[in-house]
Amino acid sequence: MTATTVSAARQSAPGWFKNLRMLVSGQEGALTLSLALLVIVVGTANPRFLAQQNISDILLNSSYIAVAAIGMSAVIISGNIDISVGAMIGVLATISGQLSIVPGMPVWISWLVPLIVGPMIGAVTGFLVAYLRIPAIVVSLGMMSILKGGLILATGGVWIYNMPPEYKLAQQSFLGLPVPVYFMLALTILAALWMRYSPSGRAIYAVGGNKEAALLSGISPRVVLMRVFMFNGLMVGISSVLFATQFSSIQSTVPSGLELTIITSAVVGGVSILGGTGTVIGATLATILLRAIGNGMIFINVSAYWLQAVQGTLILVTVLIDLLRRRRQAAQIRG
Amino acid sequence: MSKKVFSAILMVALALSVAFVPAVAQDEVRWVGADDLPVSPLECPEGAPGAAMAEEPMEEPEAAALEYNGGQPVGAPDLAGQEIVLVDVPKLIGIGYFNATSLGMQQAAEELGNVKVTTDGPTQGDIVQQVAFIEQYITQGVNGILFAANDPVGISPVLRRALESGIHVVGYDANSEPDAREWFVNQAEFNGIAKAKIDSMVAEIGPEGSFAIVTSSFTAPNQSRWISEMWAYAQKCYPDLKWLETVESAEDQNLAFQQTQTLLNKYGPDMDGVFGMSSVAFPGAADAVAQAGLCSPDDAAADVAAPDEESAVAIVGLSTPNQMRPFVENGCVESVVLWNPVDLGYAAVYVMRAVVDGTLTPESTEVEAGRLGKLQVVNGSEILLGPPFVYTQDNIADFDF
Amino acid sequence: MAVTERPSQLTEQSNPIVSRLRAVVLSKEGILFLIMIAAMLILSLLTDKFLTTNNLLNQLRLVTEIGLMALPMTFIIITGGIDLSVGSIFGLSAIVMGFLWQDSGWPLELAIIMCMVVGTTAGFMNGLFIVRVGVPPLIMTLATLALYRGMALGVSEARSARGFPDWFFDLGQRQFLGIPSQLWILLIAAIIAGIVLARTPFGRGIYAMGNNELGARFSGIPVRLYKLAIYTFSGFMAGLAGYIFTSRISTTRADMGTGLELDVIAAVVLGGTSINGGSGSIVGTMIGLILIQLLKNGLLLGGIKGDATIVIIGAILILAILINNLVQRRTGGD
Amino acid sequence: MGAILELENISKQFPGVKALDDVRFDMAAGEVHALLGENGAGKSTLIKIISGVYKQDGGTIRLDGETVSFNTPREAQQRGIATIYQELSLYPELTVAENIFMGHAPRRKLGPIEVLDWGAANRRAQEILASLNIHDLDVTRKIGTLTVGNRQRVEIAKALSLNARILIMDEPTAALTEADVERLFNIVRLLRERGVGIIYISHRLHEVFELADRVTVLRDGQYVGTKPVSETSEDDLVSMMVGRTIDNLFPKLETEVGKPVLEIRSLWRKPLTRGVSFQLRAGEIVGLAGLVGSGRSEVAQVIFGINPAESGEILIDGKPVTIKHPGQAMNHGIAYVPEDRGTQGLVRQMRIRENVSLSVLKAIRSGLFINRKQERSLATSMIKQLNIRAYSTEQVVNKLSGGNQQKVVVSKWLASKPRILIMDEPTRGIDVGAKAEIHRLMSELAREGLAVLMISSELPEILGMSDRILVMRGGQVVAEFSRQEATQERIAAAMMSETAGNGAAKSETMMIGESETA
Repeated sequence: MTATTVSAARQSAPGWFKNLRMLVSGQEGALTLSLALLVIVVGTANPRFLAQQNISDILLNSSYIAVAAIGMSAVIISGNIDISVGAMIGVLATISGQLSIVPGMPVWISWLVPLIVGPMIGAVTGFLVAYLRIPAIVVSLGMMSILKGGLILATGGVWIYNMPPEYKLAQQSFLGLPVPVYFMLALTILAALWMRYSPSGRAIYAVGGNKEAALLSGISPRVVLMRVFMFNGLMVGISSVLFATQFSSIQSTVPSGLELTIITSAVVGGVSILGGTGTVIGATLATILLRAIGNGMIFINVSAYWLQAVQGTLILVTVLIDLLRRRRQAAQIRG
Repeated sequence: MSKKVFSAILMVALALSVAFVPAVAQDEVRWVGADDLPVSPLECPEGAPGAAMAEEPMEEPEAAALEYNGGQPVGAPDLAGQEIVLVDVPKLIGIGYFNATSLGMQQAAEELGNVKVTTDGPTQGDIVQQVAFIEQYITQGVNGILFAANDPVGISPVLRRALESGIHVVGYDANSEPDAREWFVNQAEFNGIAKAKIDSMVAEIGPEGSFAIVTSSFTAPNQSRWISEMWAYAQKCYPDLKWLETVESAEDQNLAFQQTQTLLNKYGPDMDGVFGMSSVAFPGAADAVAQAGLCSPDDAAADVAAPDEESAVAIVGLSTPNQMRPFVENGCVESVVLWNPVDLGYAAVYVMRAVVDGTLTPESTEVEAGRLGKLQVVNGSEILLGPPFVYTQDNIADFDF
Repeated sequence: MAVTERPSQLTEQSNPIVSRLRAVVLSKEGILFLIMIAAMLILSLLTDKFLTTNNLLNQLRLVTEIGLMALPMTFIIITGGIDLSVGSIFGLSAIVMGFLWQDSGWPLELAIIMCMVVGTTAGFMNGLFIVRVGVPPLIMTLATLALYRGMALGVSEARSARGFPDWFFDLGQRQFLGIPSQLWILLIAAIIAGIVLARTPFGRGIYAMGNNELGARFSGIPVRLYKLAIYTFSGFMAGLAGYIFTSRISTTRADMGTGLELDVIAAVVLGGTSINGGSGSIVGTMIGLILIQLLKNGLLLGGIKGDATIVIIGAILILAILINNLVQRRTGGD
Repeated sequence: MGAILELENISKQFPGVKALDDVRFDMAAGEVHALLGENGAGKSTLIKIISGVYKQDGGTIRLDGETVSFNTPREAQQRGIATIYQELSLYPELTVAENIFMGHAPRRKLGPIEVLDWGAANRRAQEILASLNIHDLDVTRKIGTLTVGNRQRVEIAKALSLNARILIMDEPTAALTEADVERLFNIVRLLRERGVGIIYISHRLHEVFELADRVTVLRDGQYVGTKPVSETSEDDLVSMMVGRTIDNLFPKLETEVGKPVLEIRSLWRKPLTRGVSFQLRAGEIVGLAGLVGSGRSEVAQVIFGINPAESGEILIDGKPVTIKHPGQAMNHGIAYVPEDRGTQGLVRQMRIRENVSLSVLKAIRSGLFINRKQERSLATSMIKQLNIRAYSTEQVVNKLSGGNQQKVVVSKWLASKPRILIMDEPTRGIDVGAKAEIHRLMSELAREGLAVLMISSELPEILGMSDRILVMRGGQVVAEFSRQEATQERIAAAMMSETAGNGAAKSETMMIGESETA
């Protein structure tokens, strides 16, 4: 079989080289290339696109979505989906903001609480999915309703303002880049390492890829699913803090369609909706790519009315390119 | 084979229909985000470049002369002086603006003592859901419905059904077709708001400045109406204003923030001002300008990084005081245009009471509205709240909604 | 986990009628029906305005569009696919209809036909990419969710179409034989879809594909053709729903039907169709659809406000599936 | 003697079924102990109890003389019991090394936290594979890109990485090519020398004789007996398994061979159908032999229209026809019983009735609808005709044994009343009794005038059933033998003739149970 020769060739190459090649040939490589292409095309048409401020803004505005997309990737890799994330971000941001305006409350508490409540909501979802075996799409559909309605019930939609200046984490900068960007980078790297190098992270792929096999090799899918949904809750919690601390006021309603943006990021990032494959690095790159598309289209004066259609087409094209790339790879394997 | 032919036909059909549609309406100039309804720009202020040209007498809408054109409920019980139960179905619940109108309604109900009013509606500004809500309340059997329409045409059938069931219907904030309700409390006419906004913008950036618009969505009726009127008014009075572009931001503060940042990056110093068209878009846009350090230098804003006058970006828009308070207080935003929504809700309940009591009839020319005094009937079946209100640093502390 | 919507003959020997009845009651649809009856009883205790013919018919009128789109969605989900773009197709076809008539001066009758043609084509495009290129349905329709909505916006330049002649509203706002006109369409469509799914070779093929697509293909079932058909059908129904909707609301705009796909999916999933494919029924979908709407209506009439209603409906969605799961496991499906 | 594993009085009850009743079993270190029995005899249940998936209702398990009780598979693994299931428990998207070490990868300290050390894992994976004389497997490759044989080696390496002392192999050769089978046997022998005890389950009796030291037979959940392999014979084992003697495993009937019904001419579809031509005549059974990967199933699937031909001709009754999809093939009277019954042959979640009628839905319509009465009577008659052991037409196929599932697949295609029947590995993984029944059926069908094309990896089956034998290699038909000409050696040589020139060494890999021939 050709397999033997391929493997022999691979074995002779040094490890770093192999890794490099895998990086370029993989989904991450394809996304990076698309991003580069976009930057070149838009940058040539309108050099202001390349201004440091604009690049920094694109990254800043990708951050909270990317962080949530990390959690979503884990959920999708485990073979599930969570469409309540948008509502969760709304709820957690409101909780965080409400706490910050309580007199005498230390600021760190209002940052921390969403990171605790998020996993708690995730645990409820996870319990329903893992132990009571209700499909995740149903649970999260229900959860979305509950959170959305509950939020309005609780707040009446009153905006929160007058947060103390030190609360506004996301408005800080460090070495010329906004703080959320560091969160995005750090969490992407940490999550990538966790999912690759820890038993608990690796188990997510196992459960998503072959549940029966996972069970037989001593992995408890239930525990893994609980963990995945709680991890997702944590990421959403962090995302909501970035979301809440960005502004002078907090809109205490659920931003509509946010869950679709997050799911799209994860899926375009190469996370297979069938579970078992994908990386968070891809998801983060996809988030940045999608944001850059949204931003770049304004720079090159795409007709405002057709903007959405152009974006939709670009998403479709990205997905198709990836699909063809995968198919070519599969064909190569078959020889 | 037949499958291929069939699919080919389908493709061609789709292409044809999509291609045919926008064929018209291209010749008539219309700013991005504006609707296609007729406009009636108000007169230019003194000293505006266009003021001289507008010498011939304007065709003022003959408001008072117009016949009453509202609808009437069928067989509504006579409840004059008795307790009535009202439901208020705003465009959506959970935003500051409609919280404020709702507050005003409660105040009026308390003053009157014989009105019970609850606010309920969809969580998104969606006509479909709003219609469903109204259907439910017709079935539940309230005495009166107060509404702010997500779509003037879309809401009309269900309101007509309410009238047929003997329920009184009064609109506020966003109108329906006239015959689908009895009265509409008009907070400020579109052309009035448009004038106030353009005038405020010109005051900051001058009659030859350039600006972009951040709207919530192109399909939001009020906002597209305003953009239309603003365009018409600016064409008439400030023809040298440079209109850059309109972007959408959904009802999402974060998106408004992002889109404004993109505009700032795209135009740099070539953009002098930004309109925030909704109570969500405005604070988002203001935040983007503030965080970019581009607030106009202001005497009161010692803590704000003040760039030179050249690169500063003015922000003008409609919003509620609470949402804009931080920006007005630090001087980043000089003025916020809005009527007082508390008063709007307040007036709507008084109008409804007057209709039920029989003191407001098609023949009336004015109506008594508690602390607001007498309000004028205009345009046949509308009641005018008054001119728009401008919040500034001096008075914003007095309002909490 | 077997294909539902039929009384099983497993225990036929004991007492045919009793065991048959038992099987019907304990089927997914049976349980759901019981939940619906229970909900209706409780709601009618809350308010006497709820359980009236007028109210119920009116409520059904409101969900006709969702119901129409839920029919093909049931087929699609049974095959293990999904169509997230229905809300956007709905918006696109309605707006094309409106503007062909209003701006391009087409006769309204022709514009109505084009409304369905556009919907069908949009669905066909979904199907074509899914079948020919092999794009997973979720990804394909996620992309066209944005694309079709964007096209609607571009075509209309965000303006709305309005001022239709009076006859146009016959379907959406009037009654026919004492029942809201559009309900007849839903009723007929549901019966046809139900029979097609349960009784025809096509329907059997849909179930077989959902359980084992390769196995179905090896059995000579034209898997690709069927898939293409259901996504096209989905587009057609979205177009039809767009027309009915415009007739009911009397105007349309590019953003109409945003988020509708989730309502459609909720009805299908609540109706017992497995999101993993392989099982489900039209009867279930219809019960799911009605259950959600009656809850919304009844709770509101009972004096519970909209935001609390959303919370309760979310909880009931989870609970209903949970109860059904438990019952099905107890009665030994597997 | 030093039994490392002893089971006594094991019983296990499932709802409605007594799966195991008072069964015992024991094994010594360094022993290969075969476990035999028809499907449904309780073998799977027994190994699942040993490996901790199920818990026995009664009886004791002793490991090294100490009574143990496992609550999870993991506990059994920790005590050195590893299992290789028939359906391999691997993750296609993960690499070889990751699969081997899933759940117990080497870790390393990274400051205060412990992380998985993939470097070490890759090295250790390579070492383990090397210890099994496997040197050509890249441990960083994804499992999904490997052949079945390589996947199985990964499974074995995984077991060894757990320091398994007892290795359970459930039908390990069912999906292997002959060469892979031989490599597997070598590995098993290697392990035996190292003192690993191996429980070996297979339906291929000759493997038992080649490999095992002792054999235990189960029947209907009951313990039948344990014998040293040297003291038993195939007939003996078969009668222990079935409880009666099977007089003829290959009941070939003499038939009148009629006119050619199917002829294919230089059929191409790359990569594995390269100019194939042959004829199939009414009443004859043609055996199609070849190694796995030689293109046998591929040709069948081209004929059946699953992957339509790129060029070439298909003639039915001498007339050229186009076959672009299975529906067209079926219209021409072709039926294809596929190789993999789980994924290709059946819709296992559906009922017998629904599976049987799946290929004839259009034929049993009344008007637009499926005629249920007709559908049910069709299923009933098939159950009777093929002797399918099921309590009702409404039974879900998943719950049937492998042999009965296979009969459902066959009955589905018989229902379509084919004139040309292609059977791809018709008896793979089913027990002796069912095997004989399927063979008899095949013979009877041929006598009724059907043309049968039988693809098989078991040479005894090919030799025992075929009127004519075609041999494929590299996507081409390379040899044809009549029933009289054919011998194991000649067929095997043709299958591998590329290498046949330079080595009798290879023919050793073809040790295929001669004694099974009737």
